[in-house]
Amino acid sequence: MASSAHTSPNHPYIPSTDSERAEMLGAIGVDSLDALLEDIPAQHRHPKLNLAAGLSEQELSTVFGSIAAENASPSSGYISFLGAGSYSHYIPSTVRSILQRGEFVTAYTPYQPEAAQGTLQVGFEFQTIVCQLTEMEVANAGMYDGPTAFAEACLMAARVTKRTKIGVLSSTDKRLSDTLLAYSKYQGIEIVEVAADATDIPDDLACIGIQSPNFFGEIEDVQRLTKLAHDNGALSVVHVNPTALGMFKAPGEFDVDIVTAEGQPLGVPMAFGGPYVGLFACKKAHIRQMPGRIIGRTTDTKGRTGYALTLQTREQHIRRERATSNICTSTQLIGLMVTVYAATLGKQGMKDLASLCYQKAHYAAAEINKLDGYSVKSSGTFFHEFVVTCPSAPPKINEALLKKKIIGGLDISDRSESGMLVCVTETSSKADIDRFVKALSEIGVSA
Amino acid sequence: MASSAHTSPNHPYIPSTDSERAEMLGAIGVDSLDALLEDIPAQHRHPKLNLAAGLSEQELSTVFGSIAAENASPSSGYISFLGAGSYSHYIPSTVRSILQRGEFVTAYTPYQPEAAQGTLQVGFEFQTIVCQLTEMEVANAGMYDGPTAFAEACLMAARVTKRTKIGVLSSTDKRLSDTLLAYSKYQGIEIVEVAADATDIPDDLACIGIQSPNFFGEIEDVQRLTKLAHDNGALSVVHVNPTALGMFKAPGEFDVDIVTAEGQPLGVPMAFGGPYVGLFACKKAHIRQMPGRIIGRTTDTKGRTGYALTLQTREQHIRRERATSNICTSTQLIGLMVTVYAATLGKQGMKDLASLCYQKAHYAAAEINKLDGYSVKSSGTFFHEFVVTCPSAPPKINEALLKKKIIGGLDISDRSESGMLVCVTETSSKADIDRFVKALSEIGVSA
Amino acid sequence: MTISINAGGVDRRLLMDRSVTGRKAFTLPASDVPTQNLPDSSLLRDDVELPEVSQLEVIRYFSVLSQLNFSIDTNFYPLGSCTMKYNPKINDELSNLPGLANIHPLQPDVTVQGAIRLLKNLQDDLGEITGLSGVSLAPLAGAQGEYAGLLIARAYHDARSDSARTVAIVPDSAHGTNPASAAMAGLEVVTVRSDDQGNVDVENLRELANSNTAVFMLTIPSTLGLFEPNILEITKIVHDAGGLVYADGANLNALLGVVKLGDLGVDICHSNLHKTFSTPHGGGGPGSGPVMVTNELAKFLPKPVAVKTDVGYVLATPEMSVGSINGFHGSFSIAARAYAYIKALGQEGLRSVSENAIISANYIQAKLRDKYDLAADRYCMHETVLSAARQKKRGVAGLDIAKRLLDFGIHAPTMYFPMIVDEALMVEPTESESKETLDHFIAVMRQIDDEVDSAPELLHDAPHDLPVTRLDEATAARKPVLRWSAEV
Amino acid sequence: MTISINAGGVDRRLLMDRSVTGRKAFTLPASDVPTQNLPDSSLLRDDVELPEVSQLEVIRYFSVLSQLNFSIDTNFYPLGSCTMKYNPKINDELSNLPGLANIHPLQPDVTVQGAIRLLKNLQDDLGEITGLSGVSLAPLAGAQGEYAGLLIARAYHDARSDSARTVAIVPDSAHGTNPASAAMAGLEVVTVRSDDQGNVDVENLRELANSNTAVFMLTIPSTLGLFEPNILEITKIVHDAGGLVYADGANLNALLGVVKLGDLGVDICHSNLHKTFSTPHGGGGPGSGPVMVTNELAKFLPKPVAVKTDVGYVLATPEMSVGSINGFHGSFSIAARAYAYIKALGQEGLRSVSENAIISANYIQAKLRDKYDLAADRYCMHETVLSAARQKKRGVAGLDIAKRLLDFGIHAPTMYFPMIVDEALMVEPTESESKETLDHFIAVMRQIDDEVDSAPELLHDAPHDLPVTRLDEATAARKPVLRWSAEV
Ligand SMILES: Cc1ncc(COP(=O)(O)O)c(C=O)c1O
Ligand SMILES: Cc1ncc(COP(=O)(O)O)c(C=O)c1O
Repeated sequence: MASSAHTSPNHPYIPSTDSERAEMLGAIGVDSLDALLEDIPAQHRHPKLNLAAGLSEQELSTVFGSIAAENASPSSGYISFLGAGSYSHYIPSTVRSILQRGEFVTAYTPYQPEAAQGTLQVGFEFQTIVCQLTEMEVANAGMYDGPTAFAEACLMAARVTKRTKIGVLSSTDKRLSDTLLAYSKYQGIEIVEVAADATDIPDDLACIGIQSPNFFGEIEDVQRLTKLAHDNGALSVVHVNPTALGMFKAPGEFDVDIVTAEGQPLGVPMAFGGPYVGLFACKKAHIRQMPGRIIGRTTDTKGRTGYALTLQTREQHIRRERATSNICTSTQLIGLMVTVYAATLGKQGMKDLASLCYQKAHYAAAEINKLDGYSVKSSGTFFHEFVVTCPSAPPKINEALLKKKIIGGLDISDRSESGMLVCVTETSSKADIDRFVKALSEIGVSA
Repeated sequence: MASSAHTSPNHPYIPSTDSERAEMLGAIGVDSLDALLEDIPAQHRHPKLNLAAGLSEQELSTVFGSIAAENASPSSGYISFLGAGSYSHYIPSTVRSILQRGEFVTAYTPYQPEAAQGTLQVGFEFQTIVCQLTEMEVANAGMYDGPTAFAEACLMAARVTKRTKIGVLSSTDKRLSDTLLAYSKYQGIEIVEVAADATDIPDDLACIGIQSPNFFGEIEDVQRLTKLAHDNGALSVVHVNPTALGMFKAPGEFDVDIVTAEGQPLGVPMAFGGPYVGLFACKKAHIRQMPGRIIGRTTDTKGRTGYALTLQTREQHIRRERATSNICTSTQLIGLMVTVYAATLGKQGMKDLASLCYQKAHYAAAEINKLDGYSVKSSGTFFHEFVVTCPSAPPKINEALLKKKIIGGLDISDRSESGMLVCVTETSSKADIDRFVKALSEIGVSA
Repeated sequence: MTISINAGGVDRRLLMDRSVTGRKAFTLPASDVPTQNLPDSSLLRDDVELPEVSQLEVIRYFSVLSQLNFSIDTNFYPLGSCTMKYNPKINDELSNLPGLANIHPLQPDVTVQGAIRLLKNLQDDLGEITGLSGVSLAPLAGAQGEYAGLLIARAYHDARSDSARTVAIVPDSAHGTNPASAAMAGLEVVTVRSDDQGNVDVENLRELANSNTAVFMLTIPSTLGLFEPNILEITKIVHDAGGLVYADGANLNALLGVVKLGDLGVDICHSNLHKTFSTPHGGGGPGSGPVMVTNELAKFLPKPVAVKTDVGYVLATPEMSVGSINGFHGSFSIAARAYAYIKALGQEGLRSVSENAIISANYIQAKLRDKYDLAADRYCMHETVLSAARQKKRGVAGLDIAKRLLDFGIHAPTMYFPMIVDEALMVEPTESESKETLDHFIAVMRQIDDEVDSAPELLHDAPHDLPVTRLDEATAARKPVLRWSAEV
Repeated sequence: MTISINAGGVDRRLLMDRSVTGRKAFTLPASDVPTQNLPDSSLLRDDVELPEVSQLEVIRYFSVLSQLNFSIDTNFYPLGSCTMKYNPKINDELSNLPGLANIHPLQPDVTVQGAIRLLKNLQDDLGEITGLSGVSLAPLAGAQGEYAGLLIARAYHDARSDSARTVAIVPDSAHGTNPASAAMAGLEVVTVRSDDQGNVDVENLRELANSNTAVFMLTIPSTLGLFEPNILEITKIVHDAGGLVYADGANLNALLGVVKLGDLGVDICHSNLHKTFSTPHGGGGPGSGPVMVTNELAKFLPKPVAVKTDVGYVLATPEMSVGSINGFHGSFSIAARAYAYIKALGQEGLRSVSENAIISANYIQAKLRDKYDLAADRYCMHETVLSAARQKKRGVAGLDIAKRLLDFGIHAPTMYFPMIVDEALMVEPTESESKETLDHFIAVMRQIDDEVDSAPELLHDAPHDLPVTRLDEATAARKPVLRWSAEV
């Protein structure tokens, strides 16, 4: 029960030594730590913590080495064809290099702009890049991830239109609609499904939420659906894949009101699902209903350009229960990765990348489509993901693939019969694709 | 033959575009690059370069991935007991973290001290740390590596004593004496061997060069040998292992004149042999005969403390053919690694590290000594390296070990019959050692 | 502290201002597959307007920008409520191991046993530390942890058909995310007063707690850096009224091994891994805000929860889960860092963290109390809330003091929060700063107090030597410029 | 360009000044083996006096120090003869792959096939680029490459029993390492004059070359940034006298795909991987200075040389090798970076490097020649040597101009070298800087020339805003303080 403050061995993360602690306690005017803890019910003070003893850094590295070794990844010889919201892309060295700069990594949210111009200017660049990719007027400095960005966009549409019914296209990833559900559950919002080929929607919708490329990898007719929404007084909320924007028309061209995206494909490791960053852009008219942090350009008392958080009156720390969102800590550092990524690839790189993904995925689809028993189910144009209808249950096929060190596509038989959602990016070589196709053909109906 | 300056596709490392190049050529007043190359014999201009086409970063990563995969290392499951001048030690994260700072990595030699106080202050810290480890009065900012430091130390002894015969202890690593040979070959220097138990040396020696722990891992009687040298008007040059200095008496305690060491054990990856850094310290009296860069403390015009290269009149860029060494580019960045390493381990860490190496090596030696056919050949005190006399030819044993993913000790049968030089550091767990011992016992005479 | 190495100021032009047609920083590999047909050209885009710069320009631009920041790695950063402690470098490294960074969130469980095991172990450790054994690592930040916790509270009441409970009682000292999260959860926010000691006004609470009470949200220690002495009574009042007690654990850095929230009657809490557990703040995220609940509430946790079964580790969805609050499984690589932190410190080390954090904060408080008012005149926990009320009377605002600190290479404390304290300056030194650094801060704060009288203009115009002086935030908000454009 | 974020200056105290007994930044694992007997205590040391600081202090101390440097990553750095070009980040990464960083130099060849293959491929590429196919990567820097090359020259003459050749002829414009290396190789240094065009005075050379001539050391392009127009005549003169031609290839950045040294009659050369081949300078090393020789001389190369055999790649010792010039196999991880650089650029890219380097240097020269004298009034190669003679007459030295540049965030050119040029300022922009950066430099240099008349004190007192003003180097050398001590 006794305090260990005076006797604990020094730890590399804790500089104070026994004698310094004693000196400080003396200055405080107490002779033990416990004197400072009197507000804490005595019977609950200093509970036993059933945790292991601390490890040295070398031991810690060994522990993590084993953990990492229990996972199958490219470095352990696996190839993978999973997508569905998280994508394998080559990350340029510039991204990792800049990400190592402690001045970015270990700073807080830029509440003191004079001491955070680095973070702020990068955030402004991020907003610019999001606008450029989407061709939208304004963007915020990032959301938690793609699905929360989509959910908040739909809620924002409800605020803007003052309507409480949200339409979501039926071809949308369940991860988007599920998050929307969890985000809207107690806000009196009703969510309705809208068919992709709908020509008619209820006239009380706040928005149509559209994913394009959709969950199945296909490009939706955003232009038509946006017009349909607008004709019915609803907004159009479009969730895009930013890599596809290197090739396909941007939502901004179609008068879309709010655009969201998962930023992960832009230079962020898959990392078992996070952290990622949600991209969020909208029309300038709706700016004051935007959730999230926003960085603005201004001048200092000497007339020099500088950047600062702005429109903070939307935010929780000022507006509290009437804020546009509860977001506080967001995803600034992931935004940095996206920014460095986009700056590195640049105009030509984003174009080349999208083209490469498209070419490889279409090659893979064509080869798989030739196989007995397999067919590619595609009604329109897909980008780098497509649905394969398999000759037997996708989980069985995946199990067989795994034995060959291949992580197959996602089992989506709940949404498409015997369906497997396959993704191919620039990180798959032709040899990888051929290996996958060969394995599929060997497995075939036998799985 | 035509210049490709105007048509080459842009490369990420080269910013100028075709139109910028044209503009610059215009400003220069020529209409093609070739006009600038007229001094070059025309028949030899623009030769064919038989090299492959450039690779994208992603392709380059793949190429290097294959190269790295062809090497056996701990990450491919191998354990190793090699030492003999390059040592496996755990490198703290602080070292790698600081080493990523571009301001250190991409700066030049600090010729403009006002713009290089970072590099310079680190160098001053490095000199301090070398002095502290060795207990010597002064140190330079680093040499190419341990062997060149040793060679230059012996040559310095010749300059100081104005003698031309250099004695080297017979227990010294051939890598030291070979380098000394290559360094002294045309300088009228004669190298003679001195027995470790010599009680008498020629009276015209410039120095006795001593390695301690010696090539066989044992501590030499530096005190006695130094006295012997001094009694004969020679200097004592001692090459140490800096890790051992966490435990064993420092050469400074024995009135040694010049101390050198391979700095690699202090936080520098083995990296197949380099780059490393040579540590070099000596008595203050000999300071103006020291080779290499030296950093000194001084003040600026406002009285503030600052650091600058000093005693440059010893150096090639001033003294030219009369310089104390030809060193120009040295090993500043490796010196940074050593400095961060020593600062991280600190007083207690260096002590604990030496003790851990000692304990593990002695455990391994004791276990091996128990095996049939193997014996540890040790006359005195060893630190973390020792000689095992094997029951069959060490290369045969090593070949058998390799099949078990064990890289055995160094074959030194040329210097010790059936001898294998084994090194054990803190990076070997007891399990690794036991695996090694078990493998040796299984191999035994059968190899 | 760092210093200028350039006159004439930094070149603040944006990437687009530096862009030159045809320049590039990267090349994609050529395609190695046969050429495929392109889709209808009406779908295709001409060009994406993005910067065209060289690779060196990318590196130099961002490297130079980074130097304009204060950060833990370069500055003392006593920002209250934010726990700006040392972010161990090894944790960044380990979380970037290829076997952790390059795994897809939808890989079959058998291929990610290490990853799920890590999550399970971290859940267990957080459960042990807080005394609340149901843990989900899904929330992506503290605010999302709050929201998840409130969803759980609502689901709990719903499951008991007690759905009329639509009120969240929140102290006036609460962080803004508390009421904002409550509103998202469809709860009406009712404020409970703090008393003059900074404690919850128990009588006021007693009046407010009733059959409408869904949850009482308490920050422990409070945003005043104080431990609530009536905590046991408070949790009883709420429970007696049928409500649940939610603890905002953003300040958990004070409590490791000192007290367990679960022992105090807390039902639900969140913790910020990016505060107490040392994961880097990144200039504003990413974070991770795990939610911890009692055993009874565990079935409502958001998905996924890592579970150990006979066939190995799996990611499971709790029986009555409140669902998916984001795309995948939370901030995995942040969780990995936090796990590394806990393993490195162990039980002894974690306790030492809190003890030292508490001593450091009280030391600063003791050494400054003659010059600055205290929000509450008692021992604090891991942070002390000063008030610049006295200085304000002498003509200098808390803001001026905060800005002046920047001139000394010290980041400003949290200003004007909690809102109930006049001219609040919330100082959290953390355990990872040395006594020497604290003494330096104390000396500077005392000097600044002198300057209030001797050189007030130094404070009014501060900061002086930073990349910018004070910014015109009003114009920024009135005429927002939020992106580069050719004209700006 | 970076800027101050702190008033009051940087805390320049050394680590030992920050040391507190008992503090630590690292813990070693506990021993897992049975306790062993310690040696005789007379051998043992009490304590090593080393800093005792926390881990955060280590990170903060060095991070802040780093910001005091100019570097390629943060500044334009036109330091002549040093080729301060972009150091690609990918090269650092690749050279740190565990399979390259964690291999022991004495591992059996079969376990390091990748590493030896890399060395062999790099040897081949360097041979192709220079037209000299015998390559050893052993030398650890340019100066060691020179020394190795001179050893080879001596070994060659010795092998022919022509040992009376003990003279190295060296131009007056040569870098200091040339005569210093020659002296180490026991050669007498005889200087050949440069003519008024900056070329080797051919007649003077003809007089000096004779049966004592071991080697003629020529820097190509010269340290004046000029290509020697009489190169074919020169190599013939030396060969006719029975000597060998050594080319200092530190300036190879001008010649990639432009001309091969071997084609010009060069017998031996070295190249600095840390210049032309983009490996980082590291604040003064590590470097790598491969030596390249004709086929005939290959048997004398220092060991080791990577060779491909039937049984795989091996490290071999050439037949008549001059021996071991250092501990192991040279700077392996620097070689790895250089190899990555060559692979990334390929034949087209490498040629483009030199072409662009040449254009950039000539552009600067053309834009400054009306304000600054030129060392030689002709087109330069990859660098231009200006002279501040005109400014000197107006009261301002080359040094002042160099220091003033620092105020603009531009690193100074190489000053007072080559020695034969009055007030030399040697400017090497490299191919990796944009035209925009060159234009900025040009504008600043022109402004400085204005300041010579309008504000000379700005130049005399420069730099103004760096961490220190000019340092008292005389006292530093007279009373050297080379290490921390309790008193200093
Ligand atoms: C007391 C308190 N609660 C909640 C939060 C919100 O946490 P987050 O920023 O991770 O959303 C914070 C963060 O500043 C806080 O200080
Ligand atoms: C022309 C010339 N030769 C030789 C050298 C020596 O190379 P290093 O510094 O790598 O020893 C240099 C380096 O500055 C140089 O510029």
